[in-house]
Amino acid sequence: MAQLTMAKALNLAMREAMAEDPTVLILGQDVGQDEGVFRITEGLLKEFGPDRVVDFPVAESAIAGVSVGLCMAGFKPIAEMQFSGFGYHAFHQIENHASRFRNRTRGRFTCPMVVRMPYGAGIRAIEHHSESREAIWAHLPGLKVVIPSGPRNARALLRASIFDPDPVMFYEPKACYRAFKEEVPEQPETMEIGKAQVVRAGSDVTIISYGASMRPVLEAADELMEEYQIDAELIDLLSLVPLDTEAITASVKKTGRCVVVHEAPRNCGPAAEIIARIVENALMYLEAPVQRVTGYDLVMPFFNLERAYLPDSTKVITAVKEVVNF
Amino acid sequence: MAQLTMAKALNLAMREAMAEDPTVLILGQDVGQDEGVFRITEGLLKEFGPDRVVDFPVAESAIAGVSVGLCMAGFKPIAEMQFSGFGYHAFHQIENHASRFRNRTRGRFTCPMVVRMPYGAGIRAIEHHSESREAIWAHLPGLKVVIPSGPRNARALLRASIFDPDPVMFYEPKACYRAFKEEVPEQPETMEIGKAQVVRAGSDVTIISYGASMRPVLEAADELMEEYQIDAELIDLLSLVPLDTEAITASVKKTGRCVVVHEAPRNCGPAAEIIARIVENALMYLEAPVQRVTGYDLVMPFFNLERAYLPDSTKVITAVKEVVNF
Amino acid sequence: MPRGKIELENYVESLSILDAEGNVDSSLEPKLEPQELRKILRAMLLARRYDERMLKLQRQGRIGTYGPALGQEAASLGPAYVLSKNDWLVPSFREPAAMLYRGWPMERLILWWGGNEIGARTPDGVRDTPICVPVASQCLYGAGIAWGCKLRHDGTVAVCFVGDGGTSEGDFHEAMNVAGAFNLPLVCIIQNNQWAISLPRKKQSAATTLAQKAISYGFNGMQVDGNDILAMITAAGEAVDRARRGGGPTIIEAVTYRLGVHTTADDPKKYRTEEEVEQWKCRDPLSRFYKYLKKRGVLDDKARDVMEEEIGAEITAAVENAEKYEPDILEPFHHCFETMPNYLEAQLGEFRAYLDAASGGEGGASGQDNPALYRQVH
Amino acid sequence: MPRGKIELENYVESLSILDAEGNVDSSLEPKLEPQELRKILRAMLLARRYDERMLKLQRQGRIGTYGPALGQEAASLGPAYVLSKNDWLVPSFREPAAMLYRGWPMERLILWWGGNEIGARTPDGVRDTPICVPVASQCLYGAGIAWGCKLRHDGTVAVCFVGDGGTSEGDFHEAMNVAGAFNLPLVCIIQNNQWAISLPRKKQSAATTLAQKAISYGFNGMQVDGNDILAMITAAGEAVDRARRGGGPTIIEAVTYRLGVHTTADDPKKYRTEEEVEQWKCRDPLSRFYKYLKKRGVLDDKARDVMEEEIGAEITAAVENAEKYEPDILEPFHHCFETMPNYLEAQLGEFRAYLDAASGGEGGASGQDNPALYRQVH
Ligand SMILES: Cc1ncc(C[n+]2csc(CCOP(=O)(O)OP(=O)(O)O)c2C)c(N)n1
Ligand SMILES: Cc1ncc(C[n+]2csc(CCOP(=O)(O)OP(=O)(O)O)c2C)c(N)n1
Ligand SMILES: [Mg+2]
Ligand SMILES: [Mg+2]
Repeated sequence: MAQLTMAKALNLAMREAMAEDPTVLILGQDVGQDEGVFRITEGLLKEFGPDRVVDFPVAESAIAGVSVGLCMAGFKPIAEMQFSGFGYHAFHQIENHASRFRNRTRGRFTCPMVVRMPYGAGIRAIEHHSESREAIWAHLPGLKVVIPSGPRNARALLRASIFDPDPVMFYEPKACYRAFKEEVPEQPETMEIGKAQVVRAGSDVTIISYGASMRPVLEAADELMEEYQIDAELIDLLSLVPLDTEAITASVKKTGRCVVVHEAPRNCGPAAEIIARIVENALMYLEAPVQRVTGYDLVMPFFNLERAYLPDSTKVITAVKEVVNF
Repeated sequence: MAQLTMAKALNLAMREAMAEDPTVLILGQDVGQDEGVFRITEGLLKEFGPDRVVDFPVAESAIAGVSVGLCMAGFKPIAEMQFSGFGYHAFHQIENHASRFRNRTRGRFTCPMVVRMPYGAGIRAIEHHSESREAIWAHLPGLKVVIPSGPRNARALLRASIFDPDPVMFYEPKACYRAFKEEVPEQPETMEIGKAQVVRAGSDVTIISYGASMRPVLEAADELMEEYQIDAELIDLLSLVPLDTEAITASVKKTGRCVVVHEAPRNCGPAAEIIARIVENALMYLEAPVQRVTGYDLVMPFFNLERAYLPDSTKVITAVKEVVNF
Repeated sequence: MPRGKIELENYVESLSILDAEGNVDSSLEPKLEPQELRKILRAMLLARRYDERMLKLQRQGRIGTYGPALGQEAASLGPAYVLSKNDWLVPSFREPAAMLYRGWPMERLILWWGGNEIGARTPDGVRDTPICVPVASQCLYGAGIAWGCKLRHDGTVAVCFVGDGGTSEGDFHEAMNVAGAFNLPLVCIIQNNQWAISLPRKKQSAATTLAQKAISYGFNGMQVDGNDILAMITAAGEAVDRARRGGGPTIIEAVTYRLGVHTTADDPKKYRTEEEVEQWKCRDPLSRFYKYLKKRGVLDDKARDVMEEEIGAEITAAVENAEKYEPDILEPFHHCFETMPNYLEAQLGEFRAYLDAASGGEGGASGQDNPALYRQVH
Repeated sequence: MPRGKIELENYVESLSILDAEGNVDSSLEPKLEPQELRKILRAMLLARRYDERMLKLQRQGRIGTYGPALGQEAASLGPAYVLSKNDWLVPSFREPAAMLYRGWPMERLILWWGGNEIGARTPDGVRDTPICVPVASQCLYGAGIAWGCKLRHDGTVAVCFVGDGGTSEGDFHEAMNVAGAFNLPLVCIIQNNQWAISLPRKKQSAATTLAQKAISYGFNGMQVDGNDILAMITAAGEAVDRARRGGGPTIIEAVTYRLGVHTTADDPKKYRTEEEVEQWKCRDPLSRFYKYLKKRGVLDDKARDVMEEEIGAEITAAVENAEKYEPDILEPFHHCFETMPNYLEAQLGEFRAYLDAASGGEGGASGQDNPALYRQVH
């Protein structure tokens, strides 16, 4: 067991996968010599050489499209978009091809690729480096969308994604890269994609979140218990597609109350889908409207005004109190 | 008054706007000499000349990005994407620039542009020509998303969009281009963007839809009344951003039951947002779970298997009966 | 040198071997055995007749919108002809000649245009990607495949096709630049058929040739008479050989002409003259090659008639086979992911219930098990 | 000609006027009055000192990540110098020299890097677009602006900047191709500073020069010593004049060097050698130009010291001004759309309540009215 940051844990997952499977490759800007702008690919060029860790020109559509072609040629590419805000350049390649090749060719060609992208706010970065747009991928059939929240699940989920036979959009909460460490087992570990985790059982209200927002949620839960004796159950989704409807439903049936938290804007965001699933599966258990604590539907502010626009524990607590006192 | 198809009505709206305002331009593939692959720009090149109706090279990111620049230079471009399935190529230009310039420059530069795109199924077209992905735009702050359902509202909404001071994604249900005619007034008519229409009042259930799906919904409503004496209220949203929460809420408070219908896939689709708004504003009025009749979360099938995958009146009726008999 | 022209390392060549009368520049004439020449003619003729039949089927409503490749048979076949089985061919949508030659059963292509995914399922043993609709997007997976070839060090290469219009897309650029930067074994054939729907070639780009775009990427280009099968075979052969030997990519601009409509939804009278079309008809790749074969004594009219008859029968059989195909209405649920996730299971349940209701609520049978139901839902 | 090289209509020129010792090729020397030469030096010096100060501010945590343009002052200033007020300048993110020269108050730029939108608000009367982050995306709105210039027939032009890395993006290609096809009055300056973060120029593209990319679009390119302000002024001046007269676009590759870090988040030791940096330091655009001015007797060390002092004071004042700025925390709600829609009004209500709660539930005051609260929320 070792205490690792999420950055190191992701690095470990790639190192393990590449050592086991010679068809696993990494492509992206500055992933080789520079070891990634966040150092997530540290040491991998040295260990696996330039055929397998490829410093790519500044062309995101190409990173995605070339990865699709590499899949057809029998490889399992891990494509890195330097920031999720530049993944949009590859939207058409991913919609038109990565998500469709299996269906289009009735299984003859498939796209077992991962697109890794750091997302979210919290590092005082310049424009386009801080927004959360995972919902645009979650809406596209044929893609899975995975978002870890801590070192251990990051490593296990990245492993699962690399070996998943279908394309996975892997959103990495960059604010968590080095924010804390966790025990990570010696042996490669994997997790089933599509299973949420109840990270804390509770009886009064369900708080659902994922990725970077799990941290304010955990803080809020502590304070809710200490200050208000509100016992919150916390669900970490870990993947938006597939979304673990069973876990959501079971919890909401138990608590009757729910708050959903994410950094992404509200309109047509992940929380809307979660609420729709609750309505479909547990409406009659709901004792109060589900509250959304999300980014506002605003153009993501430059960093100086960023913090107040994000979910924080205060906002979560306010929403929970409203839901509980409804 | 004249009886026009939606194709002619859209054409009329552009002709009127161009005649009134010399800064209105059209850019797109085959919009000039060929008059548009759906003939929506018929006669406009002849009337306004090649400076104002521009046949563009095959480059969608350029159509969007050049339009952003034209806005800064004082023009009001109407950009046509030949099919919404090729609008993805422009996703980054629209997210990075069209949606952000006003905020970024605190109002110094704005993007009063319209991006017109035919969307949806029903014309037996080849791959990439039939899917519905309006939700990806609806999720982006800074954009409006407008979707007409008939000739008259198409003309009024396109006019409103052209003169709107902010960027509008204008999704045209191509299956409706020539499906039916409607009386359209002589004089230019406009509609406020963001207002839904109750196209039929009813008391038993609210059916919410927009665009091409309004037609099966109308059929279903007739049959529901005739066969089952279920009196459905129908809401045509006309715009997804802004979404008319008031109209939705008022209707659901009255009927207590709701079905949402669209061609787009379900996961993180527009129906999810509508359900979330209902939960936020009228939860305690809901007497049954809201049902979604939508495209399945599948890669859009090639046209031979397309019809069964789309909402039709049978599916709407089934859902309404379930909601009413809950 | 403070000011002066820079001598470029890369260049563009032109190539044409066979003229419109079937006369050949014998210094450039490729050495091809008579049976090879007949095979080539047959492949071009097959593609031509297939196109003609497809246009008819479309008019009869038996397939959907169709995009013919009339007049582009040489440009598309030449590169396919020089590839070996283990090489990859990455078509756009005007390469039936290449695809049929590479081993696609014709019914698959018919089924593609009839709106069936099975038409995009590359036959086992064939290394082609299916028809690609988003213009130029295929260049990128073409580059990815070429990358795979390079990594495997097995001497295989990839050929990708794109239209003149496609060269304006960002994806074309990114693919070519990456191919150059990584010295990939990729040959890109630009089928310059003079039109991108209604936009003429000269409005697509101010570049005098499209071949010169190669210079931008640090490799060489060739502008070839795309209606001259001998030139296409020669040019593609050289480029493929070079790529195979690690010499990197090439752009070949095949100068050809779209003799027909863009697709059956298109009316070219709106934007081009009959005269222009007539002029290009005189440079038809098929009749030109046939004249050459006759002059060389490789084939006479009678042999050609026999060939035509065989081809006609082959096409008829393919149409019949295609029309026997009944798609499985449940199949899309099974091919979204390798393993169907829960939520799709649930949606499949919904869909089955819908099909059952449509079949009169008798339950059980659905979709392909019940063609009558299938048609009813349709 | 059945086979042969094609003579290209477009070409690439090279230009360099001033050498590293400040010696000039007098046949190419532009005629500039002493006060103009001093103005140019001052503008370059200002940009250099601004960059240095920004690096300090970043280390002190007074701004966010910073991307300096050290060494690129000539490449960025030259094109700005030849523009008139009504022309448009479309920067990427390494053009502080150009932007300051065009009339951006320095505090705006400081505020931009401090994470404030006001830093992206082009001052009234200035026709520049703000700093652009997504690499090469600015080329497209640059082309759109140039289109607007053309439509207005007022002889205005647009200059856009992009990096060597940016030339690999699809947007660069689409912009240049459109500029060529529509003969737009657009001059594109490629600031080839040899690196795209850690990727060296030669791995970015196999093309020997980036200027030759112009050939792909049917116009001419020029590779210019980008550390030579006289060459940059001459090349940009010619290109701008040509564009103004309807002669269409030009690509100018300014060969320069990123003397500093990519951004303050970057560690160049990971990927490049000190020797390389040292070599380029000998070709510093500023010292070279200063040597020239001294030789011409336009400026002596003393005058330069005075200039340095003035500049130092100017920068200090700008930093002070910038640090006085208090952003209005509610502003994002007001600039999403011209008119705030209902749903944003509702979210603004939510946000106000949150701010009120954060200020101890006293209600009323929020955001900018209450800097203490503002800091608390922050
Ligand atoms: C990305 C994209 N944009 C637009 C279209 C619509 N479209 C289909 S074919 C075509 C013209 C393509 O011209 P060219 O590349 O010359 O190929 P050709 O049709 O002449 O074979 C267009 C614009 C498309 N299929 N894909
Ligand atoms: C579309 C996009 N992709 C990636 C990035 C991240 N990024 C910022 S600068 C840069 C390198 C750009 O290199 P170049 O164009 O040469 O400009 P330079 O930094 O050298 O001035 C990259 C990859 C970005 N900003 N935008
Ligand atoms: Mg063409
Ligand atoms: Mg650079």
